[in-house]
Parts: sequence; structure tokens; C-alpha cells
Amino acid sequence: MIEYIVMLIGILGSILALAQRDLLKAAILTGISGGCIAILFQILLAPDVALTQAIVGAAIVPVFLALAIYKTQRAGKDD
Amino acid sequence: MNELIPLMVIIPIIAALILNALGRKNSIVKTLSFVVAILLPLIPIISNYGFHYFGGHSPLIDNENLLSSLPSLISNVSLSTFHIGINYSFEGLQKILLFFLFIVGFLAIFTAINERKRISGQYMFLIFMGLSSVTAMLLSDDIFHMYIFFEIAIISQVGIILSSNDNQKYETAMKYMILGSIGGPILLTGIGFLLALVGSVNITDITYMIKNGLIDSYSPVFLFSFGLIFFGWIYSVGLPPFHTIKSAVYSKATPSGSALLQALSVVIFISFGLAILRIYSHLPFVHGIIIFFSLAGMILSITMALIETDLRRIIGFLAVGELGYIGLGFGIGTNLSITAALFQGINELIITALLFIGFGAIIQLTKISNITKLGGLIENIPKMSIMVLLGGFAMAGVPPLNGFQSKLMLIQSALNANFPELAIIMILISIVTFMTFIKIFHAAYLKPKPKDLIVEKSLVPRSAIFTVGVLLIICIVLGLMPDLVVKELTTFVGGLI
Amino acid sequence: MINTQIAALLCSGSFILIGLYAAIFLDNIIKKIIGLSFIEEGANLFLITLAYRSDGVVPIFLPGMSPDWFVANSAYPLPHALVLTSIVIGASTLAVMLAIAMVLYKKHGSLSAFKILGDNHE
Amino acid sequence: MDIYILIHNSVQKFKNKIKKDTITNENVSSAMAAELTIISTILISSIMLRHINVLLTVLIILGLGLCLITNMPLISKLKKEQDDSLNKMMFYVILTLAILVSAIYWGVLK
Repeated sequence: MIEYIVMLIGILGSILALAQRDLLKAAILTGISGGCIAILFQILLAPDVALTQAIVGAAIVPVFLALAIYKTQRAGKDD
Repeated sequence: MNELIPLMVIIPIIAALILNALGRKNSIVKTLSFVVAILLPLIPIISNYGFHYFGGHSPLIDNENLLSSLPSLISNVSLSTFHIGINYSFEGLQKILLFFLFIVGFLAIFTAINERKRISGQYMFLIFMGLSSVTAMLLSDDIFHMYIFFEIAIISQVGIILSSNDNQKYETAMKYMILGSIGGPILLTGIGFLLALVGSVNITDITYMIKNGLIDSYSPVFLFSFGLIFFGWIYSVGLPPFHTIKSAVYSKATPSGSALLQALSVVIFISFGLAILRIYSHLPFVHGIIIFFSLAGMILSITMALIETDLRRIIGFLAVGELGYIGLGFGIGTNLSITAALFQGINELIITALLFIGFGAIIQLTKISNITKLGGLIENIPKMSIMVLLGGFAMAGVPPLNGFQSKLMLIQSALNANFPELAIIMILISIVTFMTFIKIFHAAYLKPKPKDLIVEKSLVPRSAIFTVGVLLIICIVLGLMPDLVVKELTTFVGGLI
Repeated sequence: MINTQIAALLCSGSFILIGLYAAIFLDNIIKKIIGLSFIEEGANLFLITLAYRSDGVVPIFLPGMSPDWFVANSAYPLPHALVLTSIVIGASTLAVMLAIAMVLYKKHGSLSAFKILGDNHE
Repeated sequence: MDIYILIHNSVQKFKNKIKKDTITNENVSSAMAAELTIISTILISSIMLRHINVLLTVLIILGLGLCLITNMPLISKLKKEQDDSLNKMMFYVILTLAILVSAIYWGVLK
């Protein structure tokens, strides 16, 4: 049961990330869907990949995005 | 001497890492990259043909001791012939193509060293990474391994674009990366579908399973994987609809950079194209689709080249259009046509490098690339102009240069395979190529000099003349003695299908 | 009756589609890049899903397992090795794209793809 | 005399401002060559459909010929479609992907 919930959270997180006006929130939500994918990898019997994905998808990618947003502009006016 | 095979990939990577660490130490970077670049073409020459299994994971059937200890479930079925690890195969095509790739790479590095006062280690890092990644793609027998090195090649190509001083380079690089980030994962998904059906990513194993009917080669999963991998292929080589971005990429890099980019593209084209042919050539519509996209690429690129006014963009379109010939050879799909296509690929590698560096001299002299504002440069650089003219003849297929030999073979193969229309179109397009080339040659060199044209430097660097001269000599030698290359390629293609 | 594998396949498909939507229709470059990273993650999830075996075990051979039982029950480890590489490649591509986006913002003062990446011959 | 040169120069500048690309012999002839190339190559390559069906080929060639000749300045339209704008590139890329996958998938399944 838990896998379906994780999938739903991941998909909802990705949709919400793209719907945000504030880019910083979008970056954080990207981290949530990356983390959900990491949990899915664990459920799908790939713990080694899950570790990598947890670091890359839930930490490194949002940090990169947040750094880039910090250096550019925070409000994404147009959608 | 099979230990030399992985060295072709490892030496450039190690050189790249050292150069990157050295950074801005000018003289050491120059010396080291020159030495490594001049050593690289020697490795494929002295290496013997053969296979290299990484980690010693040869197929079980080669390993008698291990095979006898395994249960009969494994040792008696075809599983024992499958490849366990990554393996590199080094044969005639690899030998010749890598030799010429490394020659072009050496010449690009040589001109880059000479045309800049300070050379950064990072730029050399990008060049060597690009060279080693396409080498790995060509040697590898593993389609996922190809994908990984293809992505590395894309990143280094983007780096090479960014190292020029064109003011539109960031925009072009961004577009290239966005389109690439769509094309790359789609290619990966295609490989995933293939993996789902076959359970292996080794091309030899996949072809073995298809030939022996172990998998249903008309199942939707297989067809879907073909569609996605084919899309990745047209993205990676710049057939339509990617021809605009590819030509833009060529026109934004430095001359030596674009020569290298085109060399990388040709090798990527050949290695992915051969993989597609080996896996999917039994499907009836594959040849038709390859021919369709190659024809579209040739026609659209050549017409765009005719009406464009930017010198570098014209050569970019011509280079992309020439790739269509290789695609046509692959699409016709007979032994002769594939041999001709591979030969054409080698010729293109050399000729486009010549043209990019030769016309790059004009841009270095005048800082203008609009052909309506150029003219009369033959009095400034007479030697270069003659050599570029001969290079253009080679591209258009004038005897006795190398373009003539490969295009003749392609036309013969089209006629033999009952496609006279393709032969007519190839002749037509090469005439138009010739016309485009003469147009830009006239505009740059022969037309009366406009009054407001200021020639900033009086001389082109001697390194550029040397480079173009070497490439021209290769053109003439291959044109007079095509058997040097064709014999090996025929053997290779004969073993392929 | 829907099992985990099919649900995960649908999930990966929807990630790819959401990413494609963002890459095509959204104008902000950062959002385009986020969409592209979703495509990459969807492709990775697809590969991992292929390797899954319901009621299987993690493909790590522990002492005390019988080889026959392990072969019959473990997930397929090859895609795991492939995805490990692919994740790293995806992250590095993303980093390069973000770096270029930062330079473009400095140059144009905007993140709109229509303004920056449109046909602007100067 | 000086005034004449001044006027001449200003007119020259003005002219340059209006027309970025001067229309020369070369431009016109190359555009015509491109036009002819595209029409002839499309018609010739459509003969290859004879491997599928001869009657269909005749109809398609007649239709294509009519279509191409009535929309005569083709090359300017093609040029407009193949510029450096990301949106246009993306449109054609996605279109190609969609057509390729759906044609292969449905066309062979039947």
C-alpha cells in the first residue's frame, strides 16, 4: 500500500513544483519528488541505487537549483 | 598486444584529468597536450585486432575451467556464449576511423595551441574528454556504454562551444542542452525497452537472440524501442529536425573547435548507426526510414546553405548535409553501400575539418563572417585559398580527390540496389554543394574587395596553413589510393552482416 | 488488479510526460530545467522497474543463501548498475544547464525562454 | 564638391540602414537554385514510392507537383520555419517524435 502513496506524493510533488510561482518553493518540491523516487527504488529492490538517488535527487539537485535561483531571480513571473 | 585497446580510451582520459589539474600553467599544458596528441594516432596503428574484456570477464565458453564447474543449466545452453562484462572490439573500421579521428584531434589541438597566446588546461580537458568518449563509443559493443559516453561527449561538446568568443554562444549552448536533455533520456528509455525484451545490452548478444528466434522481433516492445533509439540517433547526429541546432553549434565554435565537433559527430553517427543496423536491419521499414531522414537532411541543409549569408553557418549546413550521404549508405543496406558510407564518413571527417579551419582563417583575419561584406582576400592569403579550393573540390566529389571515390561507390551501390532515384539525387546534391562552395569561395576570395573591409592581421598563423596542408595531403592520398582504406572496410562490413 | 510493477511503470510514464509538458510549454528556463530533470528521473525509474520481481529479494548474495534459490528469487541487477551511472550523468547535465542559465540571466536580465532563446539576431 | 560627397555619404548610410541584406545577383540566383533543387529532389525522391505501389506513386507525384508549383516561393517559407528560435525547434522535435513512434507502433501492428 505504501508504494502507491509514495508514487502519488511523487507525482503530486512534481506537478506542484511546476505550478509554483516562487521558484525557491519549486526547488524544494523537486527535492520531495526526488526523495519519493528514492523510496520507490528501495521498494523496487534496488537499495544501492536508492542511496545514490536519495543523495542526488533529494539533496544535490535542489541545492543546485536553489543556488541558481539565488543568483538569478526568485519569482518566476510567467508560467 | 590487446592491452593497447583500452589504452586508446584511458590515455586521453588521464591526460584530460592531469591537464585539468594543471589549469593555467601555460607551457606545461602546451607541451603535455602536444605530446599526448601526437602519440595518440600511433596507438591504433600499432595495436592488433582483437577483443578486450574488461575485468577479464570473457564469455564462459572461452573459459574451460569455469564452464566445467557450472551446472548443465548454464553450460549446455547458449547462455554460455553471452558476454558478461563490457567488451571492446577492435577491427578494421575502428583502426582506420580512430587513426583519422586522432589525426584531426591532433591538428585541432595544434592549431588551438598556436592561435592562442594562453591556453587553459580546461579547454584541453574538454577536447581530450570528447576524443576519448567517442573512441569508447566506437570500440564498445554495449549499447548502454555507448549512451553513457555519448552523454559525456555532449557535455564536452557544449564546453567546446562555450570556449569560443562568439556573442551568441551561451544561447546556442542552452538550446543544444535543452534539446539534448529531451533526446538523451528518450534514447535511454529506448535502451530500457530493448533491455526489457532481451535482458542484455550487448549488441552481439541481442543480434544472436534475434537471429535464433529467441525473442519475438515483431513484438510492440521491440518496435517501440526502435522508434525511441532511432529518435536518439537522429538527435545525436543532427539529421532533421535537429539540423538547425547542429549547424548553429558548428557556427558558434572556434574554427578548430568546429572541426573537432564535426569529427565527434561523424564518429557518433557511425557507431550508433552501426548498432541500429546490426540490431534492427531485419525489420522491413528500417531502411526506408533511414533513407527518408537522410534525404530530408541533405535537401533541407543544402537549400538552407544556399540562401544563408553567414560564412560559418553555410559551412555548418554543408557539413550537416554531407552527413546525409552516410545515412543513405546505411539506408540502402547492402555490403557495398555500407562500405561506401563508412568511407564517406572518413572522408567527411577530413574534408570538413579542412574547410572549417581554412575558412576560419578568413574570420581570424577580418573578424567578419557575413559573405556580402567580404571579398578580394586572395591577395592576402593566396596559399590558403588554393588549398581551400582543393578541399571544396574534394567535398563536392571532383576526381581525383577522396570525395569522388566515396561518392562514386555510393552511387554505384545505389544503382546496384535498384535505387536509381537515389543516385540521381546524390549527383544533384553534390552539384549544388559544389555551387554553394563556389559561391562562398567567390564571395570571400575572388570578388572585388569592398572599401570598408579592414584586414586586421596581415598573415594567417603558419599552424593553420600547416594543418590545412596536412589534411589536403590526406585527401589526395586517399583519392589516389582508396584501396588503403576500402580493403579493410570491406572486410569489416563482410564480417558485420 | 494492479500490481506494484505496473503502477511504477505508470508512475515513470507520468514523470516523463510531466517533464515533457514542462520542457515544451513553460517559459521560465529554470522550470524547463526542472522538467528536464523529471524526464531523466522517469527514465531511471523505468529502468529500475524492469528489474523488479514481485516477492523477490534484493540482489545481494549473502552467505548462507543457496545459489539456486537466489537465482530464482533475486531482482535483475544489471539495470541497477546502469541507473547508477545514469543518475550521475543526469545531475552533471543539470549542473551545466543551470550554470549556463545563470550566465544568460546576467546577460539578458530575464529568465524567459521566449526572450532569450527566441530568434534574436543582433 | 564637399557638399555633394556629404549628401552622397548620408544617402549611402540611409540605404544601409533600410536594407540589411543588399539584394545582389548572387542572392537571387542562389535562392532560385535552392527553389529548383528542392522541387526537383522532392519529386525525384517521391518516385521511390514505386516500390510500394505504382498507381499511388503517379497520384502522389501529380499532387505534389501541383502543390509545390502553386506555392511557388517555397524557400522563404522554409527559411522562416528553420530559424534559431527554440520554440520552433522544439515543436518540430516533438512532432517528429510523435509521428515516428506512433507510425512505427501502429503501422506495423495493424
